[in-house]
Amino acid sequence: MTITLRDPEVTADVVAAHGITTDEYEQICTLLGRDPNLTELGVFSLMWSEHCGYKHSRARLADLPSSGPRVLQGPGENAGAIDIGDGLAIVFKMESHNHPSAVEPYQGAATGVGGILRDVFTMGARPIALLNSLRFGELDDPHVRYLFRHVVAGIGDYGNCVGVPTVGGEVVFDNAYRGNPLVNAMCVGLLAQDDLTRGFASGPGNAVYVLGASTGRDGIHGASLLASAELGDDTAESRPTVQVGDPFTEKLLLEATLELIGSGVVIGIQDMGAAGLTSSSSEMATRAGTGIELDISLVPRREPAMSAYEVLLSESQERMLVVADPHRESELMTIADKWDLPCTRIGSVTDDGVWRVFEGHDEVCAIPVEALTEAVPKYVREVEPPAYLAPLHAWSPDPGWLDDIDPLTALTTLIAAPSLANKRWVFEQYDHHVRTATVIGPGADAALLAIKGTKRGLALTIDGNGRYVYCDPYRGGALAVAEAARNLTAVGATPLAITDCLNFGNPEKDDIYYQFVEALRGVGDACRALDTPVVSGNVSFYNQSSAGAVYPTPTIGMIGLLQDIEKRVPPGRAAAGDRLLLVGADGAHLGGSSLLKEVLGQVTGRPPAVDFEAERTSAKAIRALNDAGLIGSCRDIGDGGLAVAAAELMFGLGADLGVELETSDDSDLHGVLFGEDSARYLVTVTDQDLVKATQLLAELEVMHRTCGRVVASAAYDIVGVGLVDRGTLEDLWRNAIPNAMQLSESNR
Amino acid sequence: MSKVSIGVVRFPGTNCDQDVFDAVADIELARPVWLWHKETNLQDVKGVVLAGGFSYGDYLRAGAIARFSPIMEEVIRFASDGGPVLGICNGFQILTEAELLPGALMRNNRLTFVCRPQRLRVEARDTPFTRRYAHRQIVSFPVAHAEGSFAADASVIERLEDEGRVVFRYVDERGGNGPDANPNGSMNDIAGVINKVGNVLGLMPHPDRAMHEMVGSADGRGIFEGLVETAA
Amino acid sequence: MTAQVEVHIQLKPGMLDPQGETLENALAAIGYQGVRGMRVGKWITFEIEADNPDTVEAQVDEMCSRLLANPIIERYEYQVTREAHT
Amino acid sequence: MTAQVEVHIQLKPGMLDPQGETLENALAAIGYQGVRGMRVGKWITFEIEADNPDTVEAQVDEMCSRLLANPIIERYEYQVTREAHT
Ligand SMILES: Nc1ncnc2c1ncn2[C@@H]1O[C@H](COP(=O)(O)OP(=O)(O)O)[C@@H](O)[C@H]1O
Ligand SMILES: [Mg+2]
Repeated sequence: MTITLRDPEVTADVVAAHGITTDEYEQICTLLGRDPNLTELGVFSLMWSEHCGYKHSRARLADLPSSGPRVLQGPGENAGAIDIGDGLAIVFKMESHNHPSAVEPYQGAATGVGGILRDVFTMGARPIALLNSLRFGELDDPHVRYLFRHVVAGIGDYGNCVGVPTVGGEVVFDNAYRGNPLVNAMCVGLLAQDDLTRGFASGPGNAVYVLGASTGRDGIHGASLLASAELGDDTAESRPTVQVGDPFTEKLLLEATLELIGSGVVIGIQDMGAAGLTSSSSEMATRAGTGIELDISLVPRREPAMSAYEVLLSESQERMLVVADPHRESELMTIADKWDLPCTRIGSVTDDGVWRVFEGHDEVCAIPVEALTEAVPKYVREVEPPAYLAPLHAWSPDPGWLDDIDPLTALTTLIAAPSLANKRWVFEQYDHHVRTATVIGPGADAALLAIKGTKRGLALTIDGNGRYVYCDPYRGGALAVAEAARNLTAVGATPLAITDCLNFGNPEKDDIYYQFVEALRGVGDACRALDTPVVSGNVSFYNQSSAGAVYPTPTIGMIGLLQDIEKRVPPGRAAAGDRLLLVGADGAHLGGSSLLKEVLGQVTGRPPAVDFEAERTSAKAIRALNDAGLIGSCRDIGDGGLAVAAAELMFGLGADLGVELETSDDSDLHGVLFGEDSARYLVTVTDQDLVKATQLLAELEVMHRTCGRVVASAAYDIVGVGLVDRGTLEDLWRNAIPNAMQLSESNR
Repeated sequence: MSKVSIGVVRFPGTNCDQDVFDAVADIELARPVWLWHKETNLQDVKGVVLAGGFSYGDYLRAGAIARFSPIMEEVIRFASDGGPVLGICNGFQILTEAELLPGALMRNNRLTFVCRPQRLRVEARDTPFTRRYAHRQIVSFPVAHAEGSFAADASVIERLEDEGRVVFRYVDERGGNGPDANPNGSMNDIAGVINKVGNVLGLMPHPDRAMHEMVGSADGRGIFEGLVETAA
Repeated sequence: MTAQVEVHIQLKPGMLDPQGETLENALAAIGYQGVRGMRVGKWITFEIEADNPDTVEAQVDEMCSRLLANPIIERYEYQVTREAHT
Repeated sequence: MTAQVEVHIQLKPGMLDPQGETLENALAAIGYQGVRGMRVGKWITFEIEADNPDTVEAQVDEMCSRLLANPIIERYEYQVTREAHT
């Protein structure tokens, strides 16, 4: 679809082409007291788009728990902030760049990282870590390989250049994402609480500046069309809007912003993300309860003959909007010059609550600020469970249905499935050491960073399981939070708070809306139960292609704290003779499992229910064992169940070691090995400590059993079932992705 | 006794500046001093480190643009007066572009960025930077770069080898020359070289990221200790 | 038949070229003022052995659009020079 | 006077070009056999405003040898096209 930018006439077709309904158009006219002109219409279309305005999600998001004693800043700002003691705060947020990455994977992913970095440093925090959550179709498709290769390169090149370590993430391959990959990036920053800065355009008379890159035609209509519409066959047409990232300028912008904030010159600052100048200026005025006046003829441009419409809606990257006292302009300019960044005064803060735009002497827009930000329509509806769920939930296999599945074959299949295999191919392309604080990098359950100048450690993870959410939205939402909490617990940390990225299909469809509402309810309940408020997040709808919607995929980014980093659970500390201890009950639950998907090719059944009480006690038990110095190594039990956790644990040990896994005799073999029941961990303890450990667990009333040992022969042995050579298993695990990626490359 | 000041150069896009600053500060007798690329005065430092990162975004070729910064004229003068200069990663790239070191650092043969722990063999310990190490000691410093493949004309490589100027060589986990040793396709597995006089060292791996066991290795201290000792 | 092929690839007009922009600024800083509109693209050269001279151009075009260039953000041009049999 | 400049940069013959090699293999894998000797170089274009037309070439040559190319590994060629006064 094309919009003729020169046509000043706002016809019904033009309105429709902007994705504005007739009702919405009427509301706009009421708010303005007149018809909008074309530029104003474009502004509304973006600000009222799902991506900027959250019209389908805002009402529901309000139900998420977002407060707590540690919350310094909840949702609504550029990022959330958490108190970690010692006068320090952690600022963090997650963003999606799904549609831009589908169109141009390298630049789409790179600019996604750029955007989330800016969200964090605009708060005055220095970014200290990046994580990412990725979903693609299966790797046998050359186009999927193309997307995967370039998304990973784009993420890596951007973060590497800016100098922020990428310390963790996840990648899942499933054909549900074939036509619409998910690319979610999370950034974590650190600052002294006193430096926390917000996006406020306060103080009428203060001046408004653009700092950073010049403005081109990049991403015009990026936010509304790319993020708020389904990907159809005509995506080729939206191609010229692709934004190109410039991580070098971002690095300068980062340093200049922190220096400006440190100098006290800045009154308010915000990066220009989706809908660029328009959203940043109107949001800043809304927060401060002011108005704003801009002269866009002053905005430095990269291209000739840009219209007001284009300048206002451009999504050129690496730009910030700064509000400062004009009397301190020379200080501002000195810092901008130091970092070789253009900084230009383009307007001022007013007191009339109007967002007013001039082009030279001509007024091109005059819209009440709140009409853009607060008056966005909010859609809520009640919907029934979709029909597809009932058969999944009724699934109950015949007894003996797995008799033909050899456990060792199932294990090797699981280990070699790209979703479960080693992700070194990915994270070796990410600098995960820069800033020299990475104590546990990618490859473990969670990453752990030293907070320099303190004894503390900050644990980070990102998790989600779209297949679970598809099979049971409520449980799936809750399980994502529980799994993230388990990841942090497994390195010895206590979970503090989350950010989320809610990736769903078209919310105007009832099935999708139901998935969204229920998944959110699951996330909310889990966050309440596990005491991890939601301090920031992002909603990404319309993730669908001609093949249908993606699995509903809320991804959870969680941070946790370790008071004394010396007390971390290091990956891979165990010796021959150490005992394997299963903390939690034996597994039994195979609904929605990896075994079903990767071995049997089925997506059915219900994922396990989350027992919040059990999650809390098992996590408490791990921390108690760790405080008592009893844990050698630890893995949480997730995808692929105990059998896969034991293999991963083994791969972390010295190359000459193996494991012996004892199943329990009375229950079903496949359930014990591959069941994905929640609230469970696999730990090693030394032989001498075994009694102490089991006593402690008994006191805490946590189910547990010894389930094997670490052995001096390099094999994976399921006692009474058979064994497989460790080298063979490890090669499968390590090489699954590299081997798949050796296949031919293409540019499509 | 007064501390030895060591300059840490910051170009636009340098991103291991703080890491190097901290590493120098970690050496008892040393005092790190920031040197901004626009400056034309080395503030009487006794040694200079060019830190890693992406000066000017690595645009065109890594190190190509930074080499023309005002501060580089002073660094070149300092080096020709015999002052110790250490270039790590992007710093190494800048030193080759400035022709203080021979050869060039080309794109990794695998064409992707590579970040991993890396073993190295200390091939020359008669340099100011490596005297803390044992002969042929195997050390572990992480690598993190996209353009680290050392290349030069065959005659140059031959001369470097003959003159014992290959200071670090990539080795595999077992300390050998197996197929996994070389992360980037460098000729002769070269990880670091020194100039003829012996006061300018460049290497791709990061000793600044190997200062504490907690982050995986403390093997990098020796280089900074050597630098400070020489500068004193 | 062997043909010599040269391909030129550049970001589409209007697309930000951070590399070109940074270089232009760097050149000005080291004394080369007056440089404008710098774009950094790729220049790919190769030989192609083709049975049928008539289809070489079409084949090269396809190679460009499928692999050598990224048509979403780049434009390309190519030249095919046929050589006498060697 | 404004001149249009085009610079072509390529690795020196004999220097390994892993990018060219990888592309060549990728092309073969998707069915374009018969491609040989692929080299991936740079193509830089810009305008230059010069007071003295006679020195433009020398200036461009200097820019190439000092910054745009690295003579240790690369060779370059350039073309300067003068434009009529605008
Ligand atoms: N996209 C990615 N970016 C960085 N690290 C990743 C990525 N994907 C996976 N990893 C790392 O690989 C390890 C294994 O990931 P995953 O299989 O999701 O672990 P788990 O099941 O324990 O959550 C983790 O340490 C994770 O951080
Ligand atoms: Mg996971």
